[in-house]
Amino acid sequence: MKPITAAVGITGMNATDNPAPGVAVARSLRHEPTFAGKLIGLGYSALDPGFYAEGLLDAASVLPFPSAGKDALLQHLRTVQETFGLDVLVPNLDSELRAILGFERELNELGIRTFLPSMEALERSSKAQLPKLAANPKIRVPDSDAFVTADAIPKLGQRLGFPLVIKGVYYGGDIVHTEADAVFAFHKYVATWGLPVIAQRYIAGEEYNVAAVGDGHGNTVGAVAMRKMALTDKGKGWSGVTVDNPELLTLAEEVIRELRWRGPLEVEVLREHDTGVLEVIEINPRFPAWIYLAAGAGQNLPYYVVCLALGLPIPKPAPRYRVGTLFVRISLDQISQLETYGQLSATGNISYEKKVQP
Amino acid sequence: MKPITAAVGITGMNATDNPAPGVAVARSLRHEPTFAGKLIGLGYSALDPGFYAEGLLDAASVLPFPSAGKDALLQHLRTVQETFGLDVLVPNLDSELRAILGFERELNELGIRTFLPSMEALERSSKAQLPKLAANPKIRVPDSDAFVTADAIPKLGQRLGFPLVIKGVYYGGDIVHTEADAVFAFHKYVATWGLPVIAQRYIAGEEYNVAAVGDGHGNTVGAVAMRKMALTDKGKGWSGVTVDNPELLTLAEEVIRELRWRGPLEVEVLREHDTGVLEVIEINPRFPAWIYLAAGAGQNLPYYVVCLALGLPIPKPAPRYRVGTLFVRISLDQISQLETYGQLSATGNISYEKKVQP
Amino acid sequence: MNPDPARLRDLAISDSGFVFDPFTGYTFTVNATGLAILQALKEGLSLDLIVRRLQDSFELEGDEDLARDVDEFCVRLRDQKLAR
Amino acid sequence: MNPDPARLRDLAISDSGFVFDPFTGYTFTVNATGLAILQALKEGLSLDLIVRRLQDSFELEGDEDLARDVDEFCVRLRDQKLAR
Repeated sequence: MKPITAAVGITGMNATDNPAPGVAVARSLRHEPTFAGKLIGLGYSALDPGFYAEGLLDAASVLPFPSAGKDALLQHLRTVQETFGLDVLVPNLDSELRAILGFERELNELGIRTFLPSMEALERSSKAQLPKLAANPKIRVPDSDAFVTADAIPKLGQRLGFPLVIKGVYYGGDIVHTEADAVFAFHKYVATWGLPVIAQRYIAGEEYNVAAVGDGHGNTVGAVAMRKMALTDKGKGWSGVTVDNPELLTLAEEVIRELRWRGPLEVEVLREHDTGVLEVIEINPRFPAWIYLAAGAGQNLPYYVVCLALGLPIPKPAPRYRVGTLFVRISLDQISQLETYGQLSATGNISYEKKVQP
Repeated sequence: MKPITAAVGITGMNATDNPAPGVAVARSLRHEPTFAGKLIGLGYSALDPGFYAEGLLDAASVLPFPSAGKDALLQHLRTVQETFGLDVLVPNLDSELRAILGFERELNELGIRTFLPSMEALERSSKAQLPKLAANPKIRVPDSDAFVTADAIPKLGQRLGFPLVIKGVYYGGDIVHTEADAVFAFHKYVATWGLPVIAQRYIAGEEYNVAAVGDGHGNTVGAVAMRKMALTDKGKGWSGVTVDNPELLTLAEEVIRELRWRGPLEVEVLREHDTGVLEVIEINPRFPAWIYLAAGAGQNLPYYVVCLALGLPIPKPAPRYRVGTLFVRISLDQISQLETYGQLSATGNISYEKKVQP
Repeated sequence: MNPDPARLRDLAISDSGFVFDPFTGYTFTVNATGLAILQALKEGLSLDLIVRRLQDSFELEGDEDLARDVDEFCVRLRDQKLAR
Repeated sequence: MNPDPARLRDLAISDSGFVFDPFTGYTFTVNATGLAILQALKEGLSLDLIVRRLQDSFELEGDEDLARDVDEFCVRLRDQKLAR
């Protein structure tokens, strides 16, 4: 197979204590022997850890904040393309997706390819719309409701019972045991992510996560299932292991079929403790932060997304991933002189390639 | 200089989202060209991230929990020595220090060297005793008090004013603005770290941290000063830069002189915003998690501690560290097959050296 | 107790007593007795036969301890949903 | 405004306008005007002289903007404790 030489822009370089997936996506591409392209790291802060990962990126750029509007973002991506080249864009943050879908055509005209879901599929995967997926009898979803004022909580509590899961529209979820705690969580998520807030019925069970890629026609390109083995104080997975549960994969495939999902997603599933029944508790419209595990286990989903964006063939079916492959996250201090930070702060752009003096 | 071939045991391999210093200490030793010894990682969980850091450790061992008592710990260290060799022990957790100081003589008899403070110096550096250091006119410490019941809070609030800093006996600190918040923080720290809890006068200023090593005779072997540039949601430093403020270093030297400190420590200093006056707000009786920055900036303090433990000469004075050296922490997923975790879980010990078949 | 033969067959068991269930992702460790019980269950032996085999393999203080060991072990298997 | 000459001398200033104060560890960025002001201050020039030099170096719309720029910049220096 001919090596890929495209320049790939990857957002979400903030691999902090609660990491975005960008660094894992970049490492997955570097992991693939047939990938010989350029990687352009994109983030929102000159201190994003991915910008300092030696040998990972060819160039980096600090994006305008979402509050600057989507035109500013598009204009910036145009500049990135002129400066470093940009053939493919892989966004990794929920909060970017709507803006990018909004100018997908303009990106395509510029020759910047993406492989993303339709706006309709994105809406249907949202926390607020999730329960409607259960209209498909093969997909079970815990009862839930989106709400916009704390006044709704008593009724929701009666209907869904306590404990109750309160979730922010983009990120986060708390298990609350009282109305007062639910009100507190409501205000916390409004302050962080805005409206609506979602109340979801609590299910006692074991959580599994499936990272997968859909082809946009209802087919699943690949899927890797994982169980978290260690959590941070914040409840985020810090370690996990690939598992072999065909029902889990079938469920993820059904979600992709139902939504005709195009591109990466993560399906969060609870396996009810007493019955073993699987319920979809969340769909994330992007790769999870742990996606490097997929590449490590032999099924390089980020690489397939880049291939698909470029219209290149991918293995069908995808190679089976190795069950019992572990990831253990580590935090490491990267040493840098001030130049990288200085240039990113002052100009917003940096190339890591050694410049050949003419 | 002859390369060091000693086997060094390093605790605190839990380089998680709120990392212990062990991995940074191990990386510092690996960083040093004249260190050719073995590194034995020590932790309390088979999933400690340091155990999965490729090329970092020669062997690893899961220690008995502190609740098992210090005899169990000593016995375990003996086994580690028999299994892998153990010439030097560098503990990196506050919670281990008292136990280890308690059997320092036994360790010495086994040929396991340490380079640690006296029990007296350790007590004097504790949060509860810290204000007494201000008896030395060269050391300013914010007024503070250790207390054991929430009833003490109103009086403490009157004396020290609000906002007030409430600190756990080992880790953590919250700025509270009301008595109610102080009570809440008190109970939180009692539940996590036990009694006493410390109330410290709040000072508006910029925080600096100095990592240093004392020789036990009042002299400072080396010291590196740093300002945090990015914090996690929990308020922990995720990035920082070395600074050139001679007063800061002089203050750390004075603390070391006053306590005749032996071994590693971190002095946390506030520079009062209006006056520029420096106040010692905390002393940690170990290296900080960011200690790899010292090695990266050219002053390898962990290496000096190992030299001193072994009675080997160190450069006097220590080389100047490079000002403007940055650290940016990153979280990365390490891929592993189940064998490492399986062996650590089942046996508690693992050697990473490739076994030569006879 | 009703062990689940398919699930038991899939278990990855190391000599050191580390067990990984690929279906659930659960891991646990067993001692030498547990290891022997698990291997016998994988072979489809009945509990009576297992106790007898263990009596032959290990130097034991008394029958009661052994029967209790096997019972306790079965509870753990049920916790792991490897038996009903 | 009283710039602190020693502190200003120690500043690390890159051509792109990135400034690092090794004493405090503060970093900040300045635009082309700010960079010129900072370099002039390091040379010990008075504010009047600085404004005149800037008038020569940059194509400007009017004196007022420039004086305001210099003023604003001095406020920033005071924030960074590089001037009193």
